[in-house]
Amino acid sequence: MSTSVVEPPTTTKPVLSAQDLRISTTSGQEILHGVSFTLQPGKILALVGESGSGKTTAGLACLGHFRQGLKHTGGEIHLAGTGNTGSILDLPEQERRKLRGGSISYVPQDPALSLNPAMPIGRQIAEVLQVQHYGRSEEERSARVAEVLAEVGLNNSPAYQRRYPHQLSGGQQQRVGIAMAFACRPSVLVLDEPTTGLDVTTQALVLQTIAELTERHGVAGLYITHDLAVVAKIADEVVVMLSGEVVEKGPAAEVLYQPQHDYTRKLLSAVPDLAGKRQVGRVAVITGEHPVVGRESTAAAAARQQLSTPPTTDGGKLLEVTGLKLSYGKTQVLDGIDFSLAKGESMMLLGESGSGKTTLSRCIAGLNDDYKGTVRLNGEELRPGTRARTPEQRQQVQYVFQSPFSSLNPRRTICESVEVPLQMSGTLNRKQRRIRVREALDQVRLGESYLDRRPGDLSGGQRQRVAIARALVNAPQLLVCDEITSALDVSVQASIIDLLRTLQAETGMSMLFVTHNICLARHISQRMAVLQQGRIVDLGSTDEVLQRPRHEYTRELLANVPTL
Amino acid sequence: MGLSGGGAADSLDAHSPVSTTDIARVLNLYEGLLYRDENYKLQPLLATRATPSPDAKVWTVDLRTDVKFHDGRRMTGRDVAATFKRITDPKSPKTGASSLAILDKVVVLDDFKVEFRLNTPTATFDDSLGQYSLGIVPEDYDPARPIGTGPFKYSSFSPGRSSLFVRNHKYWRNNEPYLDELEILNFNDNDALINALLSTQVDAIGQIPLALLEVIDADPRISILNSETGMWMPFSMRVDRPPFNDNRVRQAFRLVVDREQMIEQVLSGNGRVGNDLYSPFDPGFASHLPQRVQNIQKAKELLAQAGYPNGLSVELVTAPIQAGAVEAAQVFAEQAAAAGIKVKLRKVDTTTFFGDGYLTWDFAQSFWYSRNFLPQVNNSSLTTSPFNETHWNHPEFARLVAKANVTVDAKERNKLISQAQEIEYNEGGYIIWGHPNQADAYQQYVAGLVPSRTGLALSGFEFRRVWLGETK
Amino acid sequence: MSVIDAPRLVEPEAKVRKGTFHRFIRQRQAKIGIALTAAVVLLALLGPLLLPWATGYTSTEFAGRPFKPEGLLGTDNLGRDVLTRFLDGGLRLLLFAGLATLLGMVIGGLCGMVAAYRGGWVDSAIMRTNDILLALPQLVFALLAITVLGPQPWVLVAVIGITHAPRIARVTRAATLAVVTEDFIRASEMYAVPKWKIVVQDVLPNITGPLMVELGLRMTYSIGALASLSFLGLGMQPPTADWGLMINENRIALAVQPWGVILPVLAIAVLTVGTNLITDSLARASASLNVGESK
Amino acid sequence: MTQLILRRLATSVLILLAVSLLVFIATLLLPGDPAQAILGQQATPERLAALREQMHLNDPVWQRYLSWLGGLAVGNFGMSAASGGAVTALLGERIGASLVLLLAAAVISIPLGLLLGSYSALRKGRAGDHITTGASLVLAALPEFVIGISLITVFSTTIFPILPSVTMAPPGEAVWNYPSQLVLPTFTLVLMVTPYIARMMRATMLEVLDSGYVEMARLKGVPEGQVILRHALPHALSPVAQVIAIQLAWMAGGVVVVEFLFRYPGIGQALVDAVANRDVQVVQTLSILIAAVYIVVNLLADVVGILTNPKLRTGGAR
Repeated sequence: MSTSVVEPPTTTKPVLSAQDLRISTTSGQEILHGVSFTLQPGKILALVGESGSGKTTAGLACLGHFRQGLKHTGGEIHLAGTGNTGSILDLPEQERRKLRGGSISYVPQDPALSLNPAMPIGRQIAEVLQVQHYGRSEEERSARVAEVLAEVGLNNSPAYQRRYPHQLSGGQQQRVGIAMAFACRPSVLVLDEPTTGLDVTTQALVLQTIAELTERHGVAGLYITHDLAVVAKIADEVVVMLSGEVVEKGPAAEVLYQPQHDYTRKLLSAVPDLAGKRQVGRVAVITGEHPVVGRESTAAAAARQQLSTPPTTDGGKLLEVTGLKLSYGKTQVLDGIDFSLAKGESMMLLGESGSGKTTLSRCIAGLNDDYKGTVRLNGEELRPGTRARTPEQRQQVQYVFQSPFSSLNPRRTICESVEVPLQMSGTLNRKQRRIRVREALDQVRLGESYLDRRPGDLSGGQRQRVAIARALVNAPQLLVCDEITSALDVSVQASIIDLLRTLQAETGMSMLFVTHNICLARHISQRMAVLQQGRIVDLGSTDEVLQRPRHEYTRELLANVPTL
Repeated sequence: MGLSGGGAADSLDAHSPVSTTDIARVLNLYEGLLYRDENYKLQPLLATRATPSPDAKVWTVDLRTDVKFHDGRRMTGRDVAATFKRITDPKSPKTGASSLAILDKVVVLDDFKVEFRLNTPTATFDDSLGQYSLGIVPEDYDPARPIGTGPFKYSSFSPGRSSLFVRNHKYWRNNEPYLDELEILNFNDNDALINALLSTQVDAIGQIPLALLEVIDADPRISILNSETGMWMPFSMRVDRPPFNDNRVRQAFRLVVDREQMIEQVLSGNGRVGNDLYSPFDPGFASHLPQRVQNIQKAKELLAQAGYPNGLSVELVTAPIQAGAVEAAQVFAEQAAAAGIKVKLRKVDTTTFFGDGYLTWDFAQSFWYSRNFLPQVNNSSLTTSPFNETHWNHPEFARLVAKANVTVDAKERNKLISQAQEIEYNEGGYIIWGHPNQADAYQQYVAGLVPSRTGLALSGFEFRRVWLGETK
Repeated sequence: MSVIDAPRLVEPEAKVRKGTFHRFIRQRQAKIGIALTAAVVLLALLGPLLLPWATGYTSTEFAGRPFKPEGLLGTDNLGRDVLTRFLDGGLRLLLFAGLATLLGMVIGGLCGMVAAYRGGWVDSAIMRTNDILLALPQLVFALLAITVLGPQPWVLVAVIGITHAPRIARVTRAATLAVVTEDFIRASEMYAVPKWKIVVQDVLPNITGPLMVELGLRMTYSIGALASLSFLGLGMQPPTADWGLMINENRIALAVQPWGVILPVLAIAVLTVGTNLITDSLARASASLNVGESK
Repeated sequence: MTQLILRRLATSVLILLAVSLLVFIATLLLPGDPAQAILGQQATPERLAALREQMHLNDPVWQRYLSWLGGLAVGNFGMSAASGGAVTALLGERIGASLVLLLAAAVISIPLGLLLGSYSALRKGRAGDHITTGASLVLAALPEFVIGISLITVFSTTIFPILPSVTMAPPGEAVWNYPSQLVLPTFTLVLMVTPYIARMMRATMLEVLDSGYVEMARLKGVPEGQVILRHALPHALSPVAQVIAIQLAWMAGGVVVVEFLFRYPGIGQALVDAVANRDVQVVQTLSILIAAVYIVVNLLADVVGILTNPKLRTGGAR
């Protein structure tokens, strides 16, 4: 599907242009099917796509680098201002190496992996200057190191330069990565998902730094990401990729707000929306493989009905957590948690990494047995640890793990995995269990054909559905979902959210939805709790918290969330 | 000189040689009063002659007058007396003490004449004096300063590895020794031993595996010393324990052995067939007895008569006590199978073999160097013997031996010996299938080595006669 | 084009999963390894059956003077036919090596899995014991055990198996640790599945890759160790026909009658090289087999 | 960091103690008693009793253990039952000889292994890699005596009779005064050990070369040589150090076959000898020494690990 996109007329000469770039694996499978784009000085082009779309491969190709197992099969990349008129991909490796770090530089996705853990950060930055023969003397170079560190907003004292990467936080590490990329004043900067894994506040800071620096120095930026909200915030132009092909390109405003291509539209409609402008329940499921959830199932409608009326707290209390504390050694992970959850209610537990949200949800599910304080279900105190709880209690509280790639035993069939809870409650025979598993799979919109397949044959979204089916198979009263969409692409996330909401409506169970993504709030929960450093700092109905945040932290979060 | 055997327990003590290397060292540092030459003839060494009294209770020994110790002192009768006192010290008896139980005391008559007074008349006491473990040492002997009268002087020693001796310039034999230096090396592995010779790292090696004899001989640089000996490597059956307390069983076991094949297989043909008798070089050897040969039929009959019509199963304790021992056990097991005897081999290490269990094994092996009949009997075939492996207790045999012991007349004595041997031939507990040859190898340029019947390697370790020819 | 969830990312992975065995067998070195090992194993298995009509001797029979070129490949140190002894000598080596490896795998595998899965003081206790056993010189252990108990087959098997165990335990523990952090273990815990069942259902199937590699490696070592012990005279005892023992017995005649040494040396070398090639191929094939494939 | 190393040290001492106890118990189980073993055929009840008394064999077991342990602490390893001399005197030279052999083998095989491994990793998939990997795969599989016998056959007895196949030195003279005799035993050990180091080096090097920071270094435009020396190599060292430690420890305990084969006067031979002679003191001393070598080299490998890992070196303080 070669889309002949008309190049928009440009006022300035492009710094970098990729034309009909084709890359395939050494075994001959083509990964990029002719990708073209151009970069303008001082502007940022966002390369958008979900996992497997080939965006990182395209980004690295701009530096003339191909990962092991990949080879360049066609197309050209021209880099202005280097004295080379031809494609840089035709240059010998040695010449290409000279461009890297100097004319064109790279900011990696995960700074924790990409910084040499055994080298002080100052020396790592200085190394680029050295190999590019930047400046005339050692002094000049060390002055530049200090300068660039200041530019990215880091301490530039010699003591700080002597630190090792592990002594920095994730945000600081990423800024070191950016400093390294800017050190030689390149004309092109390739940024590969530089903010993935950072919390929203840090993300906002890093994005701001990038935007400032590219503009100030007239650097052309290629920003690779899957996050459309970030794109809206930073990009001037957007290129949307799907399976190695460009499906749409144009100015950011056009692509994001007047998408032409189906895929772009689907992608956009799957983006959760903090403001709640888009109606809950209208998330289109764009996986064509399994049956689409009814747009407005009657049950879902009923659920929304329920949502509009605040649940009564009296008598309907399903879960009650009081004075929950937990510490690992000296670190206090949970510092006195109190909250309750009504029957049929859905609550979001929001927190950034390290806030203790996963620990809290595991305490409730009985996966953590060394906490202090009480967890009550229907007024009955639950003992710590699932093995200490009664079979009924185990059945009533179910937990879905974050990663669908880890929560299913790859060596067992779907049926074997899903029937475990039934097996343990021990009332059904093999045949009955299989029937019950099939029903559960039906509930999560997976057909009978999945029964005897193994997780390896399934996609991430399908696996997460299986994991949910396992939780549902025993008809629980409370479903604890721990970041269950964070490992999934945005479109899959949308379908899972949709599924959960439908299920909740169908079964009337309560749900505790643990996440770091505040944007999901209005899509999933009636109430929300904000967790910071082991304490609940904000608690109330979703509207209340989003519109009238009581705590500074919540306010900061809301301010930094990128929105479309 | 490379020799196999020995270990960290090696010593230089003149009177406690244990391993082959010990013996080689002792024989070159020290000398006894008499010795056995290469033909197994008793010859005077430091003595000029030894004469018994008519009742064989007192032996007078005349000493050489020209013998000096390594430190230059003259050897006298007092040294001889001190030496024997040391050996028979009841608190710490040495190796030779067992055959000197008959010795009451040594009286010094003058500087060069001593008298051995015995408590029991012994017509062959001179034979006892010929043992290698009776080297004469000075009165103030200390094994840490090993001084003797031998052809070589001590220079350095490291147990289990090697020892270095130098020429004794004051040696009493003219011109001897010819070598300036003698180094004795321990090898614990035949392979390394032969490799050392082939790669000319050593000049001569003692005790090569008989199987390799022809091969090594084929090497033009190497000569072989193949000596007939009176050594024997018997199987020992305890005559006081079932099933061997039945003489028919013992006879049957002796009959199942194909001795020729045993020699072929174990010794590669380098040995003489044995007739269940030891001391083949004894003048009184019972050579008139018919050679016993394999007779499976007869053996089966005997076993049936003894109550084992369907054969029997025995355990044979074996250990690498001597080259060929374990091999002999294997061949025996194979041969015995033909007569319905199932032999289960139990291989133990040498220390275990000679440990607590030694002398208690029902069916085991042993090894003895060449000895004449009476000393051998004293060691192994009387109730009073220290190493009565077969628990042999035969009154008539004992009577004949006792009589021979006091019979000074050689002819008469030999007759008695022959009679005693006949008893052992008919009823004894040893299966003596053969007498292995002693094979040594040396570089062509080494001269002076002659075959020796003593069973000791390399001309009975008489390195004083060795010289080196042209080295290429 | 409309499908983006179920995409290419997962598909090739699924193929890899099915093809672990194929990936193993496709390697040329795996084929060579299997061929070499199979050749020696077949020889060892069929050897005893071939004896009567191939050579006409039993393995203890006198066939001529020692170290003579009589018969097809000459005679050994006791004048027995070398070819006969050779044909008869492999089975025990293989059998005992296999048993020793199995013993080590069972003890080490169990300890490793229990240590990693139970964690806490059980882990510490097992691993510290492991450290001690590892520090105890292997040879001293073998020497002492064989001197105390005698060189019987079961002692050899036990000694080699036990010396393998701590090493296997380490590997198993590491592999198990990677698995027990996986959420599906926690899921089973959550449903209160009995611990032994978790080990059998969830842990064991997911560490077969490293275990297979370890099995191959230990088999190679077992063969070498058994042969070495026999070579030192501490292993198989005469008159057993055994390759290691043959080398010990016939080594002195290496220059004149090399077959008695070369045949068993070759067989052992081919066998260990074969098993090592297989192991290495297995390791390569299962490198991506580990659980916890992240996105 | 110091604390971390001290803790490792303490653990090591504890392990050594446990090993000493095990060794002591094991030697108690040896059949026949040392006194009997020493006297052999000359044993008389009186002499046995006297010797037993002299060797403290009649003391309670725990007392013997403690006094032995006390002796170890001050470097007194007791008296050899077989030779009657101090164990230290008996073994001193042999330990030296074994150390020379080990050091020679280590000095050759460690750099060789590292070089071959790195070479192989950098040439991955090419002929050089295939040859190195194949050769190391084959060599790693072969038992040591197979290699030793092959070397002797080739270089000493049959094809090129150029090197001595056995070691011998006059008493009092050190083995290293005859370097030609060291060649074959050392070479055998080198052939045994190098493949493991090379294979491990190749594997870790490949892993490191595949890492994010090496890719980043390349994307920074750092020349390939510098990428390998400054970014890849330091990270490959720690795991390889572990393998080297294991190999060194193996050499210390497992040279017996090599020493046996070449009649090398080292501890391996002494050990076999001592067990045969029931020379309990020597067995105990050697076991402890070998265990100590094992523990020390492992400790060193851990220290290398700590030093090359800034996280551990700086105490992980953020």
